[in-house]
Amino acid sequence: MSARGQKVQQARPNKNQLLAMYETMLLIRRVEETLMEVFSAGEIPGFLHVCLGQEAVPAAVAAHLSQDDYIGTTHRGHGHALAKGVDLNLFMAEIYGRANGYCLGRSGSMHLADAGHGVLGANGIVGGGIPITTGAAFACAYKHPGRVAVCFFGEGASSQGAFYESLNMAALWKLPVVYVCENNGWAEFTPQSVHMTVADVAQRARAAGVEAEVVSNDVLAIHQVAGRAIARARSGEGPFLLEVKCNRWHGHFVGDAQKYRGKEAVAQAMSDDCLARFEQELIGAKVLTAKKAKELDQEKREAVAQAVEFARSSPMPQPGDLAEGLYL
Amino acid sequence: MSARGQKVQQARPNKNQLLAMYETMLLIRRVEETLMEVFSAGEIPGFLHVCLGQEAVPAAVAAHLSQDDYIGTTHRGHGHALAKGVDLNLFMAEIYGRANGYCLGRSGSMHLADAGHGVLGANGIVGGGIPITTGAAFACAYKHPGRVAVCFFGEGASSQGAFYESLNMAALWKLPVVYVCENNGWAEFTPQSVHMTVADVAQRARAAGVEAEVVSNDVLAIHQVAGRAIARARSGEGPFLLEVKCNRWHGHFVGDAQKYRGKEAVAQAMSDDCLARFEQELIGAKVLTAKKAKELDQEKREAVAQAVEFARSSPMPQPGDLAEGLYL
Amino acid sequence: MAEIRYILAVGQAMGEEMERDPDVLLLGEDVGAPGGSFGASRGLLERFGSRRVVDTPICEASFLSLAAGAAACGLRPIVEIMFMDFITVCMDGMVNQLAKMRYMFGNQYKLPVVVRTPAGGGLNAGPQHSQCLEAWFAHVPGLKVVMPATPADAKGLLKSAIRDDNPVLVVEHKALHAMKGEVPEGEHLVPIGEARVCRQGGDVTVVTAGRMVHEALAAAAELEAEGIGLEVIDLRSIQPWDKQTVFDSVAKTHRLVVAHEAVKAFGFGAEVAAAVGEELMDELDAPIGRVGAPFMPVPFSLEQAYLPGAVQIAQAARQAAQGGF
Amino acid sequence: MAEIRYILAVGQAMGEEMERDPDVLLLGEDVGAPGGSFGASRGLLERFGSRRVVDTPICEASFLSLAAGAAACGLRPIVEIMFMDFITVCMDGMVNQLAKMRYMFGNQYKLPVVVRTPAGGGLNAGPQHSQCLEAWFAHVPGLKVVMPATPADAKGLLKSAIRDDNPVLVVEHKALHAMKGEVPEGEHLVPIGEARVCRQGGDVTVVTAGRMVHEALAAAAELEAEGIGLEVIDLRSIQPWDKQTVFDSVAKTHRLVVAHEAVKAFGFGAEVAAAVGEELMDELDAPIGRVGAPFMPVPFSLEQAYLPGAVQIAQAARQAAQGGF
Ligand SMILES: Cc1ncc(C[n+]2csc(CCOP(=O)(O)OP(=O)(O)O)c2C)c(N)n1
Ligand SMILES: Cc1ncc(C[n+]2csc(CCOP(=O)(O)OP(=O)(O)O)c2C)c(N)n1
Ligand SMILES: [Mg+2]
Ligand SMILES: [Mg+2]
Repeated sequence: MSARGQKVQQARPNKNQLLAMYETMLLIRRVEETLMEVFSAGEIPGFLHVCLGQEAVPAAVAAHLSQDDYIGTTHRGHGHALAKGVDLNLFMAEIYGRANGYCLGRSGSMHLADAGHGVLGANGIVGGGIPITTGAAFACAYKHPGRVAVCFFGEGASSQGAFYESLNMAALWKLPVVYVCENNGWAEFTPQSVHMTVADVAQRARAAGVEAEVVSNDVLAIHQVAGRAIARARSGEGPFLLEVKCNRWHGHFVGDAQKYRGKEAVAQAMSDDCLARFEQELIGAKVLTAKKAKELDQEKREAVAQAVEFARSSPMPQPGDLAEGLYL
Repeated sequence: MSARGQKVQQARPNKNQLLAMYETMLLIRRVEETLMEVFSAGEIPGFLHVCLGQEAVPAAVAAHLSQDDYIGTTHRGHGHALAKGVDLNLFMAEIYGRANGYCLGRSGSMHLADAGHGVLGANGIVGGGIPITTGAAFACAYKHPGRVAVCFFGEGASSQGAFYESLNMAALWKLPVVYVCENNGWAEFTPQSVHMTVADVAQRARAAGVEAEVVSNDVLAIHQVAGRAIARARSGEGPFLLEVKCNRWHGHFVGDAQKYRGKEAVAQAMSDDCLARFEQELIGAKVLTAKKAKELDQEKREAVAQAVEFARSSPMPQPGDLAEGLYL
Repeated sequence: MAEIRYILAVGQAMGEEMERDPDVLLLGEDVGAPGGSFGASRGLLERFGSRRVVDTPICEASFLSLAAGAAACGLRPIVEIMFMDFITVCMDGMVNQLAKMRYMFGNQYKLPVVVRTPAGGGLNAGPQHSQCLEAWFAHVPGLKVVMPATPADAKGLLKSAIRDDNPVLVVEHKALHAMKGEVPEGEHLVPIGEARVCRQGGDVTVVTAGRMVHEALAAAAELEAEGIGLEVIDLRSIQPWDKQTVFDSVAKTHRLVVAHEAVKAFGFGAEVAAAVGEELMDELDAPIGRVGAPFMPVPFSLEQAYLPGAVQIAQAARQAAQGGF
Repeated sequence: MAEIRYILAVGQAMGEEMERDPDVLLLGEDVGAPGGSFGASRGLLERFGSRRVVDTPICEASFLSLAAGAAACGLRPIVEIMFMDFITVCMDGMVNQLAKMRYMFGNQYKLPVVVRTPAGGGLNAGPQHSQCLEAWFAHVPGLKVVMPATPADAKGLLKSAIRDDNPVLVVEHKALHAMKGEVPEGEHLVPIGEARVCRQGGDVTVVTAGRMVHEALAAAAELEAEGIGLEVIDLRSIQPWDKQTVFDSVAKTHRLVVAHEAVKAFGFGAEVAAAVGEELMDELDAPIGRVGAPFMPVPFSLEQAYLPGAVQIAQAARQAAQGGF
């Protein structure tokens, strides 16, 4: 993490920063894989949306954020929360609906929030988080100068009026917000072509007067543009939209058999592996060795296994606790 | 009015067509002046929004429409309804809230509708009419090929998400709808600069994948672009947005003293007189004589006076009629 | 009669009505090739094509109002709102446009729009995917609101709704989607506004709708052993609701419990209880019991502890049976 | 004590609270230089500048949710929704976000947002500018709902709302804006959730709120001549509502009428009547009367014939006074 206001974010990441991003991606990968497993095994009720294949975005963007910056995210929000630094055990306990989870087990995966790390919440309403996160940026401009808000969402959400309305206000008031659209080509079971006429969400942003840029699912490319966008926002130059063209590896939610999507298309999607690519790059650049990668992987696997154990052995909320805290 | 599907609309209007537009503008002018008067005198309750200074748009656009095309309009919708050919007496009776008004006196000025002329209604909700009119275009494409829907609204409304969402669907499904934005620079008491970052609503449209063009408050210019847009729509080429930069001569509603707007700015606005300009042009082109203009004016004044008399002498609804027709 | 699932009955109703009337069409997110999030429209795209089974972008506010406009111009759209919670996004269309267009325009337009939406808990889907908001719509003149509790009603009420020239909100219950039941073949229409006495009983009337009908029946079975006879009324329609059937039953049992899954406070049970209290109080031998969810959002965890059901209904009915003045 | 208009009392409350706490700010359409559509914020822009008196674009859905996000991050926004009818546009923000964020996030965030909105008829503004929709919000756990009936309460309730760490919907009534009344100077707070007995009487309790309080008082004056004593209770808050005060009064008068301007069916009166019927039925000597608007949109013409008022309250109270079992 970098000092505020300075434009260091635009510099190429140093070795430690590269490794930190790699570790974040690795952690997200392992968490999501594990969640798929335990969810499929029936350990977790409700809906679960994983971001496998899309790990580069949270890692690269959050690399520019401090603990007290804000993020708002969506139903597919595990990666963003993890990258922002939430405690893995409390995160897992919440997804398991336990009393000691971040939200006392009331939110589960779909509404997970952590005030301590500025995670304003996943949101079950598509587009619902965009104006809320824009409001966080409003508060930054008003009360917490130097802080920024980052708003994650999908290309499907960009058809909601809330997207357009929020960008207009952000542009109008030069709010310190960076919109990050993970364009994975699918909204539930429907491909982008069915619900958008323009190819890029970036084009939609420009219409609202917000500068925008499109990058591929490459962690360093994302890191670079995000750095510039966040630095701009911190220094009061207003909002920016970063669109990342990526792929959703799996179904919309865990359990979605994807009958609407050909096997080949899925294989094609899964060939876009931002983590494997980054690993090769780091090894090639001698920032990482295969051995170190293995060690790190082992470390993450253990941390995730431990968090699952923590969640499993955590208490369920008590019916008597349900009413607590509706009003202050 | 022109035959469907043929591209005659793009031709320059002939003498009769020019005169018809002139008469429409004149009628709207006289109706609105009279309504201001009788409203100020307390004859009509509620809110009344007049379109003085903006008469060119309805006249020029409706010149390309048949009776069974659809229009949707706003709180400032008298001109559009009149240009579409509603009966002046029934129109006036509705504004007076009489039992024989188009809507049995239930809608007044702000929700006036006339199914017989495809007037889908003024709308009290800013932006509310945009998706509804887009739905009319959907019905045209589905069931009434060759018909189009024209959607009138202001630049203020273009900040509502409904605007953006509707344009996206219209572009996606190539609906036969022409969006006509009367950009009069004001939304109630607030100028455009306070709520929009982009200068043109047209830019917003392009972002949604809808072609757009900006013209000045000149009836022939509007007529030309509208003709092209409507012909395109009729032939299945999809939606278009036409933005007209015009001026609101008076307050937001009748009775608004416009303290927020300098006297000079008002004088400046009122110097943009699309009707007077058109009259001079027609006289210059020998399509009209000053004498004929006077006669027409007299004719319109009489028609309006008669309509007011008709409305005044029409019966109020009876309390017993109130419940009629909530459900079929 | 065939035994079919509730969700299939919904699909049959849509398919039959689309077959019958080319103006009927379906709009919603993922309703096309995927057949809808819950599978209601499975097969319809293949049968009717993409002009009539229309996948929308994610913009409930506008595609709902678009349907209103299309209806005014001669179509009969069915709109699927994937979860009832998302209807918050299109309340202007529901309330200021769809509900009012017919009346405020002096009967010039018909508004044959059906809005189908799955409500309620049971999937542990949390606070933004589990709400029962029907009471809002019952408070809005111009809308009709039905809540089918069985596959037969899911089909029969939906078909009636599609043929109605007024906007009708059809509130399905997610927890009933997989339920099987007998559904009459062929022309099966259930009139809107007629309740169904689904169990006769002499001691306490239980008025309810949707999923809670089954909970009431379970409570009735339980109380039978205790010698308390419940008369269970499935309202089917919340707006308009069948006062006569309710009043007739209360005139017989003199005791009433009203039950729904929605939050108890300000729910539709309040209206039923208030109407009985206003017009039929002298028939009552005990206070009117009300059952509904506690006053809080639907939590992700402990959903089952949160949701009202047979236990609460039985308790309220027991109290009504014993209570008196 | 000064006599000031209701709308000025609203402005005073905002001005004083903005003075007291720099985190309080105002967002809405035309709230800046024009001072708001009804003049509530007149002078505030001059005093507090455009960072704190923020003119928004016309996009209720998003500026309301923006306020929710800003509140979670430490601000205390007041949001003006110009007419209550327009709140339909921002129901997702109201219901799925603002109301639930505190609870569903396990108390991690405070949500001190005040939503001020003028409701009701009286201006002949027609079906889309005259609605009373408070019952919807009272049905949503997480929101508080107040309806000030006097200038003093307009100020005192709004000040309490601004200091509340929960979202509060303040429903002003357009027809009261010009009303004058005594307003205590200085620190004047009216607690949320406490009703006011605004007239004592022994025969019939009338429970109401907002504009209808004045109609109830007019009815009371009229019935006094007939020898019927009305006890008029101004609920002030609809959610939470002051059961104790209502129950105490009913225990005294044994007769109850509930009155509001909103459509009668499924209005807040249903909840009050149902609660009394449920918990206090043995105290009642007559059926509970309910007064509300008829089941139709508010028409442009004949608004006065449509709106319920003193006549209907007097009639219901007379009936309650005479009625029995
Ligand atoms: C208002 C609303 N409408 C619909 C849904 C159902 N839904 C959940 S996720 C989703 C698709 C979102 O697509 P996108 O924004 O691209 O995000 P992704 O799932 O690809 O990450 C939809 C339609 C919802 N949750 N909220
Ligand atoms: C949803 C909604 N928000 C706010 C209003 C109040 N309002 C009525 S007209 C208006 C301004 C509209 O401006 P514009 O669209 O430019 O139309 P114009 O009045 O200039 O013709 C506003 C804010 C409304 N009627 N509906
Ligand atoms: Mg996507
Ligand atoms: Mg304007």
